[in-house]
Amino acid sequence: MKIDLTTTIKGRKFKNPVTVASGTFGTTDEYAGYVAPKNLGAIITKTITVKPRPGNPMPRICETNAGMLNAIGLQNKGLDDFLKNKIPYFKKFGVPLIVSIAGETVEEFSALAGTFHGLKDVVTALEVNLSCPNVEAGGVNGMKKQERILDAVKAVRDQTDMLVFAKISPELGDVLEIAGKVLGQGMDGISLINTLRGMAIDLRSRSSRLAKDFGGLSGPAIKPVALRYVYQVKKAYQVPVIASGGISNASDALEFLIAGADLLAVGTANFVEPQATLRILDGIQSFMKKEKISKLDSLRGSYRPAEERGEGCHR
Amino acid sequence: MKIDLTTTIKGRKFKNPVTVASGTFGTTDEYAGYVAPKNLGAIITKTITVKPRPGNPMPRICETNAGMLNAIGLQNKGLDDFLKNKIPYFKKFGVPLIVSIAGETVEEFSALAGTFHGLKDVVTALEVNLSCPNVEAGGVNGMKKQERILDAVKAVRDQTDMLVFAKISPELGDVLEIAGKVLGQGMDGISLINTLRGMAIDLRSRSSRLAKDFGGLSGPAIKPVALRYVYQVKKAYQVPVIASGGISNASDALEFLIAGADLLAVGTANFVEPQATLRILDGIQSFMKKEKISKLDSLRGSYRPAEERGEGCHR
Amino acid sequence: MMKKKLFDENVTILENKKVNGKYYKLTFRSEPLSAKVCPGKFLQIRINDGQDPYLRRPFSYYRVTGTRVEILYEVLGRGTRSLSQKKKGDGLRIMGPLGNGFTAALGKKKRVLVAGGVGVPPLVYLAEKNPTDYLLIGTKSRLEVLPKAELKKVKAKILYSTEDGSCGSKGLVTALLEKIMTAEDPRELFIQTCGPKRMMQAVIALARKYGIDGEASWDESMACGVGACLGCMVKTKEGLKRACADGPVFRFEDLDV
Amino acid sequence: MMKKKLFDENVTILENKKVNGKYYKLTFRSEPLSAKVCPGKFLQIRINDGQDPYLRRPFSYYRVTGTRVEILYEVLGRGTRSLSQKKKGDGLRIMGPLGNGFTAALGKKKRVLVAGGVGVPPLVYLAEKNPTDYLLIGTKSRLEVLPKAELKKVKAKILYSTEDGSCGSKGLVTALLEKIMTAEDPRELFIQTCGPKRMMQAVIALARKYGIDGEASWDESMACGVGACLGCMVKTKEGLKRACADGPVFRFEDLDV
Ligand SMILES: Cc1cc2nc3c(=O)[nH]c(=O)nc-3n(C[C@H](O)[C@H](O)[C@H](O)COP(=O)(O)OP(=O)(O)OC[C@H]3O[C@@H](n4cnc5c(N)ncnc54)[C@H](O)[C@@H]3O)c2cc1C
Ligand SMILES: Cc1cc2nc3c(=O)[nH]c(=O)nc-3n(C[C@H](O)[C@H](O)[C@H](O)COP(=O)(O)OP(=O)(O)OC[C@H]3O[C@@H](n4cnc5c(N)ncnc54)[C@H](O)[C@@H]3O)c2cc1C
Ligand SMILES: Cc1cc2nc3c(=O)[nH]c(=O)nc-3n(C[C@H](O)[C@H](O)[C@H](O)COP(=O)(O)O)c2cc1C
Ligand SMILES: Cc1cc2nc3c(=O)[nH]c(=O)nc-3n(C[C@H](O)[C@H](O)[C@H](O)COP(=O)(O)O)c2cc1C
Ligand code: FES
Ligand code: FES
Repeated sequence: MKIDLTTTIKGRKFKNPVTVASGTFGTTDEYAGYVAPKNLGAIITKTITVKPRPGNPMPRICETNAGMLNAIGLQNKGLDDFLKNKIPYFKKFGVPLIVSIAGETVEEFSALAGTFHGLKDVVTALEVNLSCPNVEAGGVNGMKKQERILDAVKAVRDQTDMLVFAKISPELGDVLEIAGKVLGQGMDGISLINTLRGMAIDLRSRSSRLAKDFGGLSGPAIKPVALRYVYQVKKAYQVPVIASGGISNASDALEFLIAGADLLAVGTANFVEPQATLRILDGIQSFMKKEKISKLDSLRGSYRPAEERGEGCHR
Repeated sequence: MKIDLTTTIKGRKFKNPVTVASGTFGTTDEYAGYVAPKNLGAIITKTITVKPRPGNPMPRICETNAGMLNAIGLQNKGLDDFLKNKIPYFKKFGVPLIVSIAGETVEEFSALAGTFHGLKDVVTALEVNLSCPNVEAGGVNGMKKQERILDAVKAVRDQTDMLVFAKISPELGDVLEIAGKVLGQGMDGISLINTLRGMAIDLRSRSSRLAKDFGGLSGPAIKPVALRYVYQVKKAYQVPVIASGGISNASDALEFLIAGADLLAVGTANFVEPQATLRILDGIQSFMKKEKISKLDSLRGSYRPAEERGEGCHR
Repeated sequence: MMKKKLFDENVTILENKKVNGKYYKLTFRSEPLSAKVCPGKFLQIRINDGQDPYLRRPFSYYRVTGTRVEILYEVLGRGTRSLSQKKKGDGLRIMGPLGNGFTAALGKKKRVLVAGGVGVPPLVYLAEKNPTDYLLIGTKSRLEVLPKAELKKVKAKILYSTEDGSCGSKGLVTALLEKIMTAEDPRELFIQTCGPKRMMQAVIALARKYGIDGEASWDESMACGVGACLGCMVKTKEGLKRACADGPVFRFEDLDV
Repeated sequence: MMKKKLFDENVTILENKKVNGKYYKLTFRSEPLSAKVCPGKFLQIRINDGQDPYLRRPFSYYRVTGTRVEILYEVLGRGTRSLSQKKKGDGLRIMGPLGNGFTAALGKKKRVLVAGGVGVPPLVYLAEKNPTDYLLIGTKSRLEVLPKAELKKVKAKILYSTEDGSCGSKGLVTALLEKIMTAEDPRELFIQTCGPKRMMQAVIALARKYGIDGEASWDESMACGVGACLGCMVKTKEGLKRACADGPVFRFEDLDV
């Protein structure tokens, strides 16, 4: 049986739905010894900012129950370095490249979008990281935060007709409301759920186990929350969705597909299993064979709401 | 060395800070074979509603990564049964009793608060469960939801001068904002974080593993998120806080204490280790001995913010 | 009502071995967990310290000899897979004895046991301990049939049905059951059943048709196992009851399933 | 730059035994994980399938003989506790060889190794493989001192310092080091160190004072181990570098710690 994993998003074809979440697959060839990039459906880059960012002090990571906290602080070498050193590298692959961008100001969002618009031959889509420190800076109230988010996505949309995903997290506010608003500003799709803000305390020092008080919680622990938001957003708006949040194995990936995810972004799991993406791909195919499903599109979004299923015995 | 675990909340004394989270310790004597209630600092009851509630259809629970989803649906036999059959049972213990209440209408919140006001000899405090299905019913927008919450807590406050905690969860909206508002309505303290809404899909049936599409995520998985909110609320408002969310062992409990929690409500962990509360108590005491801390109050809230700690080597 | 004493014990595995294509048998010794036990009661096993899996898993008593306790289990998921990898000498933490077992004394009635899947262990135990006329076991194929040695203490007539016909009669176990119901005087029979829900529903339907009384061990996924979480509810004529604390064994006439 | 081939192998534990009050030694065989190895390189071990612990844990190569690989580890938390419970025959999944090791050839310089805590294993390995003049080991007490058998291939002069004076000189290992620095011609020494950060900082400070060059294996907690997560950064004069991919071994002169 031939299995067709092709995933089409607004006319762009992806050979399969498995990609890597921003910031979890290195900046160039860190995983090249484990995964040939051409096997992936797409690659999402670490978030790029206009200026280089040194990131946060150490420690930046710590393990928690079935997950980890990170406070990397968007460390990256900035746009110029990316254009000079990374773009030529990615160009070679022939894999759809999704560039994650974040600005500290509306002008920076504009500049980033404008720049990548000029690189449409290499860059398939943009993912606008709206959870960057400035956008959700402390002390900003809910309304202000939303305004900034909308200004940012508008600035991006004004610069380019590329495929653009807004990456939002529950930390920004009501996910469904924000998703609706950014879609209203012309975003093509939503990327969910980034990380949840969490904390871990070292008992001896009575202080954070990170150099910041809080970090972003990722990994299997957040999977049920991510799955729920992916399903809710997909159901409410029927737009393309990039899912991330604890996708670690094929069965996780299949849950997100059934909930409607278009692309499956594997994040923290890469650290644990460098070949997680490939195993997930294999596992999706085995499942489809077993269930005699030849096209991924017949599986995607096949979730049956509980109320339609009726009561009774589920085993 | 004598260890003093006494925890005082607005003049009421609790012999120690360890209690059980609403809905996780049965309705009367389910754990009596494992834990003598008199050893606990307090007991928080399963949420009581005016009318009996049958709860949701089955399946109601499923395991997820380092946690579980539940959709029990506030099953309880209602106020009359509680007064008749449970109150006499709890009366015997001489352990502070915190009754969790939820109404479907403002009138019900009033009625519940009024009734327990008359039972001040048995009931030490109320916990107002604001995450009950009606208060956060679907289709209600953010503003409306907040209005309902505030109406509910106001109704309770109008009926009684007892110690009252509002139990809020991140699902209700911005936790800090809501906490501020319910405190503004005269709540004495905040109980955090209840569960996070999550989802789990059965691959074979392409449907929820529960009889509802979503369930509440509890257990170790949510601990980092709970800890962060407890710390934030405590820092912002310096009010009494009941913490719940993944407290499974002494080290978890100590993290919450350091973050400032007044009472530590052990939830899902009871199911896994019926004597979890007792072990946590033991562990807190051992830690205090080791660290030569004789009074719990010198540990509580001793968190050192990352920026005050300065950079450098933390090992 | 005096609260029964419940235990939560650290035990050491004496043996954990594969008994056929599907089942493993786990053996340990424990004084408290072997006292006041009867078929249908169960244990809650903490398979690993830590959180993977996090919740305990319920397993029926399969056999108790002195202080020696045996559990028979099928590898179905994360928990049972991990359990199957345990070795002699490894530790487990186990709560028990939990729940209410099957009725032992049936007076003059003939005991007919109908078992399927993970419902086999408690019924084999029941058949070993009490005079039993029939033990019907339904499986997918002969792979899941228990080795003779495991059944040597059972005096009952043992009948198999397999879905693929590779052992005993081909088809569902309820076909076997109906034959017995028609061959014997229904008023003299008492059925006790444990297995997949669909099987038990079919058994109960047949029993109602022939006016036969009986009991089913209605196993639901559990969290606490002691009646605290309200996660394991069973529909009965008196409303929802907790499988773990009010059951798992219920009279057919009480069930509304 | 050609990307090095990295491996992620399923290995079977040959031995996992306690060697003293603090350390365990784990042995396995692997062709790919034993090739192109040098002291200072490390492995990322997936201790359990599943999620407890979830992230891998980094461990230095302690000894490689043919395809036989040894790891020496201290039980500090969740991961190492679980590792210590593994038995012969159990499986592990291991990534490696990772990182950049210590400089082997020092020309005419005398090699002085300063080890503490979990920094002991790579330096013992280094001393076994290369001419070494001094191996200084600082521990809390004699409990943590390695048994003689583990050090029999080390030709260097081994000096101990313990905080409680129960073995070797009492105090910190840097006191020993300073004695050597004053006894020998500093320009002829080359220091290689691995251990607690405070110890390495003190070693580097002393080296600067005496104008001695050297290398430190700057071990940070790691997630990916391959340079992808930016979780293990080390301050260097050229900015932040990744311990796992750019180190863990750095020249003293490059470090800004
Ligand atoms: C009172 C009681 C007694 C039991 N006695 C036994 C016994 O003696 N031997 C035995 O092998 N099993 C028994 N079970 C079932 C056993 O508890 C489950 O098979 C086990 O919990 C599965 O855990 P897991 O982590 O391996 O699978 P999970 O990952 O939790 O689930 C894997 C698969 O197993 C199925 N499953 C889960 N729970 C049950 C269940 N209760 N019944 C049937 N299928 C289930 C799930 O639907 C899923 O498809 C009993 C259950 C109960 C409630
Ligand atoms: C490159 C590298 C090589 C290493 N080589 C070895 C080795 O050969 N043998 C060995 O025993 N250990 C070695 N370590 C340290 C080892 O990785 C940690 O001890 C281990 O990860 C702790 O895991 P855990 O789950 O047991 O403890 P956790 O629960 O993760 O932590 C428990 C305690 O251990 C401390 N700890 C965690 N990581 C480190 C670390 N990197 N250094 C010191 N303390 C730490 C924590 O601060 C905490 O107090 C190495 C670390 C690195 C980065
Ligand atoms: C170490 C680390 C770095 C991350 N960096 C970024 C980033 O630069 N930009 C971004 O949008 N998300 C970033 N994320 C979030 C991930 O892309 C992903 O959305 C999130 O981790 C949830 O997926 P997971 O649970 O599979 O890891 C990072 C996550 C981790 C763990
Ligand atoms: C089975 C179950 C039932 C619960 N019932 C209630 C309830 O009736 N009222 C309530 O306020 N919280 C209820 N909760 C939430 C807990 O009180 C607690 O806040 C939450 O589970 C987080 O803590 P934990 O992670 O320790 O379980 C319930 C949780 C579980 C798991
Ligand atoms: S399993 Fe908790 S009530 Fe039955
Ligand atoms: S551990 Fe991920 S970059 Fe070093």
